[in-house]
Amino acid sequence: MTQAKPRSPKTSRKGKATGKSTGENRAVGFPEGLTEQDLLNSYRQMVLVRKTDERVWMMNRQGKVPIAASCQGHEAAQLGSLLAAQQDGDCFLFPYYRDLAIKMMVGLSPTQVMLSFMGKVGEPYSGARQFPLQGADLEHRVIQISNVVGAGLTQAVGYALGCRMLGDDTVVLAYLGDGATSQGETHEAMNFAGVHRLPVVFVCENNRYAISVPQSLQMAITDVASRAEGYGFPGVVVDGMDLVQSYQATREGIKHARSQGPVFLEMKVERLMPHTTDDDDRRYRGDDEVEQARLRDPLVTFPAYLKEQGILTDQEAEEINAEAQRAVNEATDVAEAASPPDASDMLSHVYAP
Amino acid sequence: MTQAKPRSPKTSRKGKATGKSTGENRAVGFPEGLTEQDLLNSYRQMVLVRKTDERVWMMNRQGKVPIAASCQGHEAAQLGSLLAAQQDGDCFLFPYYRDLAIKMMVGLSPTQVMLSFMGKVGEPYSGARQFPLQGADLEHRVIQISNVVGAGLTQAVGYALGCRMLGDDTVVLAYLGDGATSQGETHEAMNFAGVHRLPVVFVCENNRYAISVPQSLQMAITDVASRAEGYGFPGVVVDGMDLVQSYQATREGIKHARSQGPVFLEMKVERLMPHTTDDDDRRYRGDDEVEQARLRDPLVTFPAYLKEQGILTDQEAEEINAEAQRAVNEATDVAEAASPPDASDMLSHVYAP
Amino acid sequence: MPLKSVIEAVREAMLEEMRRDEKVFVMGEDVGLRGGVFLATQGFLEEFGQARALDTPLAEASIMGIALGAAFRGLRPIPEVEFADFVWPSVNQLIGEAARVCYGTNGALSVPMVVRIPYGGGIRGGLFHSQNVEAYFCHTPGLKVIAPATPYDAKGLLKSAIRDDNPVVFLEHKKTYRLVRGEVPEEEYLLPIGKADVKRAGDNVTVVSYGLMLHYCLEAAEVVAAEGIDVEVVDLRTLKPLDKETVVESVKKTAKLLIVHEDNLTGGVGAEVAALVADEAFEYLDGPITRLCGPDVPTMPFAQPLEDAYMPNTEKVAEALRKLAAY
Amino acid sequence: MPLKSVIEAVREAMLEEMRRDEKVFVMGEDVGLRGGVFLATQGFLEEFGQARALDTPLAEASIMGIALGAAFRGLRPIPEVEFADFVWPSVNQLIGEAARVCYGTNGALSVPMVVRIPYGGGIRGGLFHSQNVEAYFCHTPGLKVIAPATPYDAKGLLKSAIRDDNPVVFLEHKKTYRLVRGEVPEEEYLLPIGKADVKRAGDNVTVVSYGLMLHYCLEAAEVVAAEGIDVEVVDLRTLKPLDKETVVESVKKTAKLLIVHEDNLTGGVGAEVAALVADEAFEYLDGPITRLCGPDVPTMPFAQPLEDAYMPNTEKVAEALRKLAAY
Ligand SMILES: Cc1ncc(C[n+]2csc(CCOP(=O)(O)OP(=O)(O)O)c2C)c(N)n1
Ligand SMILES: Cc1ncc(C[n+]2csc(CCOP(=O)(O)OP(=O)(O)O)c2C)c(N)n1
Ligand SMILES: [Mg+2]
Ligand SMILES: [Mg+2]
Repeated sequence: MTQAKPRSPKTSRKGKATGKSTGENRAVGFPEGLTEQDLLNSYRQMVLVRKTDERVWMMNRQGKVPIAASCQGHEAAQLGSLLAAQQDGDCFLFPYYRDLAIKMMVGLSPTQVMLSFMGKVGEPYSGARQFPLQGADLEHRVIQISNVVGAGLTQAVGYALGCRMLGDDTVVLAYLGDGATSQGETHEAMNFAGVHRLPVVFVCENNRYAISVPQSLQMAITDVASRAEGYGFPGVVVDGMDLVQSYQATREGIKHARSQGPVFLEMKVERLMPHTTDDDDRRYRGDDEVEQARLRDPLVTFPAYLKEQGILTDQEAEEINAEAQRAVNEATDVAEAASPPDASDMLSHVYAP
Repeated sequence: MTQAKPRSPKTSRKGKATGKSTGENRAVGFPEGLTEQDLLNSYRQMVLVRKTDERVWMMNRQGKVPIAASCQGHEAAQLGSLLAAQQDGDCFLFPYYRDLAIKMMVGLSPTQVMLSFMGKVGEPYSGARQFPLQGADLEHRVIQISNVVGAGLTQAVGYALGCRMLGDDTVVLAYLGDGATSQGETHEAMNFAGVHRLPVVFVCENNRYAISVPQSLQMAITDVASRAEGYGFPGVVVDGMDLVQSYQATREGIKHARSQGPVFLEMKVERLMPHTTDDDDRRYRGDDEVEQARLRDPLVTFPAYLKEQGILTDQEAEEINAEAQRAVNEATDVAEAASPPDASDMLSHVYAP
Repeated sequence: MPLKSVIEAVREAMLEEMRRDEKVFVMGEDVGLRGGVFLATQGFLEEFGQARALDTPLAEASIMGIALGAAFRGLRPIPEVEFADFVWPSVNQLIGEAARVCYGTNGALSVPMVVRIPYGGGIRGGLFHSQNVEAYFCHTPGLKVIAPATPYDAKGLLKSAIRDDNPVVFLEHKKTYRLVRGEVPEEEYLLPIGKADVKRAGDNVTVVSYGLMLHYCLEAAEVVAAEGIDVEVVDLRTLKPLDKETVVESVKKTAKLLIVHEDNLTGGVGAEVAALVADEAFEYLDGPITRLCGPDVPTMPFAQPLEDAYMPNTEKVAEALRKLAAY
Repeated sequence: MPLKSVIEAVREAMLEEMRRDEKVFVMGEDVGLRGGVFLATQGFLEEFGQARALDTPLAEASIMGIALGAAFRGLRPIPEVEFADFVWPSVNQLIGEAARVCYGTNGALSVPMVVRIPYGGGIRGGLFHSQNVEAYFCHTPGLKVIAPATPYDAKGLLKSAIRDDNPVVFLEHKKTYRLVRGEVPEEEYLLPIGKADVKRAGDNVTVVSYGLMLHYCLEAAEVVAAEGIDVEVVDLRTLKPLDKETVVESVKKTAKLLIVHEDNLTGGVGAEVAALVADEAFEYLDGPITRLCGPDVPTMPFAQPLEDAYMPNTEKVAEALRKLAAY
């Protein structure tokens, strides 16, 4: 792992935009530990997440969901890294607000997700006290206390420290955006992890925007992964639009973390939607930019790859779509019918007993 | 400047400790812009600073100075960089609490310094509201609002931004310790300076300790200068025990800062005294370590070099010493006789009018 | 006079001051290209350029520290904290440093800076997009704190804040941004920092409030007026320095005091108002000093019924007024 | 019973708890090799090893965030902030995050963490080594705040804090560390969080205080006792949650209340105490609620006369007691 050289991802910005995924970045043959079933399953997850994401956005427009941050364009990076974490079996996750795919696919049902976005009883992270899917889902080994950018990273590092003190074999995956790399706390988290060689994989989903602020105003470098060296551990650039590559890098990262200490993975991704349902990204980027990015949408390129590889047929793809649509419809109905929490809950749990 | 490769300083830890300075690291001939007079003057300053520093420490033991941080061992780095700044003529300084040599030699009299340590009327930085030499000495273009580690760095960067907005040609020198590099704010300051290519020279006086915490528990790397790359600008390792090298590196740094943006200079120095008058460093480091370090004391090696170069005679050295001693004695007497501020001052200047 | 919203008033105040004085500039996350997440700085980048509508990296400590440093050079920065909830990384610079600059340099330096902070709840912001943060800054000597309730006050006070040579925390209640509209003169005007405003005169009970809650208090005053209770509504407007005189004068007249704020009860601004009155108007008081405030839970939760349960509102204020009037 | 200093009591409390429960550990700047700048953790590295006496990098935000994360894993960290003045970089984790964990996870997670913070002035610490920070934390729901005045209270309360499942801010007044000595039992004991202590019973005036000032209040009570004024001295000990009952009971008896603290007057803990009493004991009051506190300047300055002018002391307290008694 330490010898892994940063690879510059081939993005459609740099290559010529043919409008057609050639799959040229993709692994040839099967990566370590991956079965056809895994890939198919990841595709199923990806479709379900996308349908959910789209539904949530729509419901926001209907006034039924106050706020949502879309993960569209980040799915391959998120699901690839999650697949690696799940195969490892002993990982703990500190995602951030854009990680719908991760939070959902650790084991939540579409209904739980919908309850969360609508702030209803059964909300799994905070009892609907917080923004959707924010708080803790301990059953699935996930913590995200807040959406304060960067605030989860020192906590993730502390969690890893605690695991070491108790002799656990856990590796912690800590997720952040490109904007989050500017926060002082991110620096402090990485520095501490480096000094104590803690088992942490930092996964940076670099979509080149922090709301409207482009990467060029966020940092003076191209690959933020290069900062890892300054903390005494390796940084790797990954094509986060590619699930297999994201999986592989994370799997190697987890191994490295457990044996030698932290790793920083920079997943180059695209944010296909505005920052959140509150945002209007036409104020700061051209339509063409997003159109270009859509050519690399994992929901387009991943099934194409699977079909090329003979893992997925058109008919299966249809079925997967239909199944996901049914699940999301059902979840929506259940959540709409569910009750909001009782006003009296407002006063409880300020303190632990 | 950009092509300047980090040089590993030859320290007595690494080389053999002969107890004799061979001057092998030193520049041969005269570095750009330096005259014999400059060097002699720097030596005169160095002696005066050392005598002041020693006196202040002694007065602390007598209960007359509540607190002091000694700059012993840092003089070459501080005076070398100051010399470069003064030759430039258009620099603004944000030193930190250990920078006695800088704060004094920008133009304060020994008496002003003594008044400051004793908290008397005439204290030049804060009217004796703050720790010695903390606040602002605007006449000499120096600001240090607090001794909160790292807190001055974003301010220094903001000052540089302000200068650019007003069209000044100013370069800002921002000083920090090795411990300060861990602070989130330091990261944020460097990142912003990098993004906007601001004219800032970061001068890190790395004495390998933050009070008792050794460098190995502070960072997982050897040369913290290497972090600069991650902010898009060069970092240089300098032997901060060598005044000429410190001068040269700073001079080049200032040029680079003005034309191309920030630079990070890591001055490797030795802290010859405990952290402050409140500290007892025998708790965390052996006597031999300090003894070894004393072999490289600039008050030993610099005059030896000057003598080797034929710039300084034994007799001149004697005179310089005697003159400094007189000045410090006189300053002490004046300061001891001076009045403390009037109690009624306590309520003024909470707000600007 | 034209009707304007609070956000329009805020934007206009900055626009006018930036045109008047080229040392004034805005900086913060998304203030440039996007014109601010609430569009407070819309069009600024186009008019003033990148240098004066500066999109910063996502790092609040540096936003504050860099503003401070620029102020040392003589500029008049207006750093924006995108939401009050994100002010914490910056308070080492704001509470720790900025507030002490003038005092700590014996008056040699001052900090002409206005920190704009959208704050407050009732907008389904949940625990991390709803916070009230005023009490922390009110406890910090060296800072001034302003929290207007109306477009008129917002504009006049923001302009004064920009011209003030001290660090001013300017709190804009997010829910008032578009909800509250009011008359704003075309011609230039300034309002004095440190002066409360009697928004409604009355004889029976004084209610002291600010920000969004001020409007609920005014509504409640009308409700109970119909029942024969004549309420005086004092809008603090400036929270630090507090306009003790106006509050004490009012209580001397009415003999009864209700304080209403959205922020948590314990240690809130209301505690200080109560303490002042319990000392300086003790002999005039004819009823317990009552506070109707946010409960001591960490900000209002996300789900609608929970948020509603947290927020003081017109009916709750009216009820408290009735109780106090009947004392 | 043996006489101990406050710092000895603090050290013993941690030592006993670390021996009792191996999930307890200390972390912070200089807590390991040096044993703490005040020697609160002297010998811990030798007894418990590096992992449980953890010297951290110089970065307070991470000290707090890492402690928080470790607490999520079930450990019971005691992070130390070297001086209160350096707490600001950490408050995003402490005020922003830690305080909201239990509420924001609907009770699923809690934070068994004690943040030790040496604070306070009178030691020639100047603007950046003297700060009082209690009011900020007292305004933060989800935190508990303790500020003992004596070795006995310090030990018993610190032990309780370590066993508490909530984030506790434990404030140790630096000037009391070696100055204040008192009896501390050999046998183990715990003191309840949230209970004030009547340190001196009296009938004429109630004085409420905590920390270093408590001692000046006790001295002043003796001074005025000789003049026939019988003072009841209430030591809050826990600042959050406030022991309202004890304070209100006392005021019901004496009818007069003086509050003394070193922290700045405006928005300090005294404001909340005054507000509580002005509401809940209004009918019993027979004099204005008076506060004798640090003036509203940014902490006590360095020079001796300036520091003295800032600090409340025995004589100032006695004078305020006389004035109130005569009312
Ligand atoms: C400390 C803090 N400051 C500001 C915000 C407001 N904000 C929310 S998301 C965001 C941009 C984050 O960008 P990035 O880290 O790149 O993640 P992305 O949203 O692009 O996935 C900002 C500024 C916040 N949540 N927290
Ligand atoms: C934010 C902050 N935390 C802690 C301290 C206490 N403190 C004062 S100096 C110091 C060590 C600084 O080390 P370094 O930056 O290496 O500078 P040096 O003293 O070695 O020159 C510490 C921890 C402080 N002043 N500020
Ligand atoms: Mg981004
Ligand atoms: Mg050091």
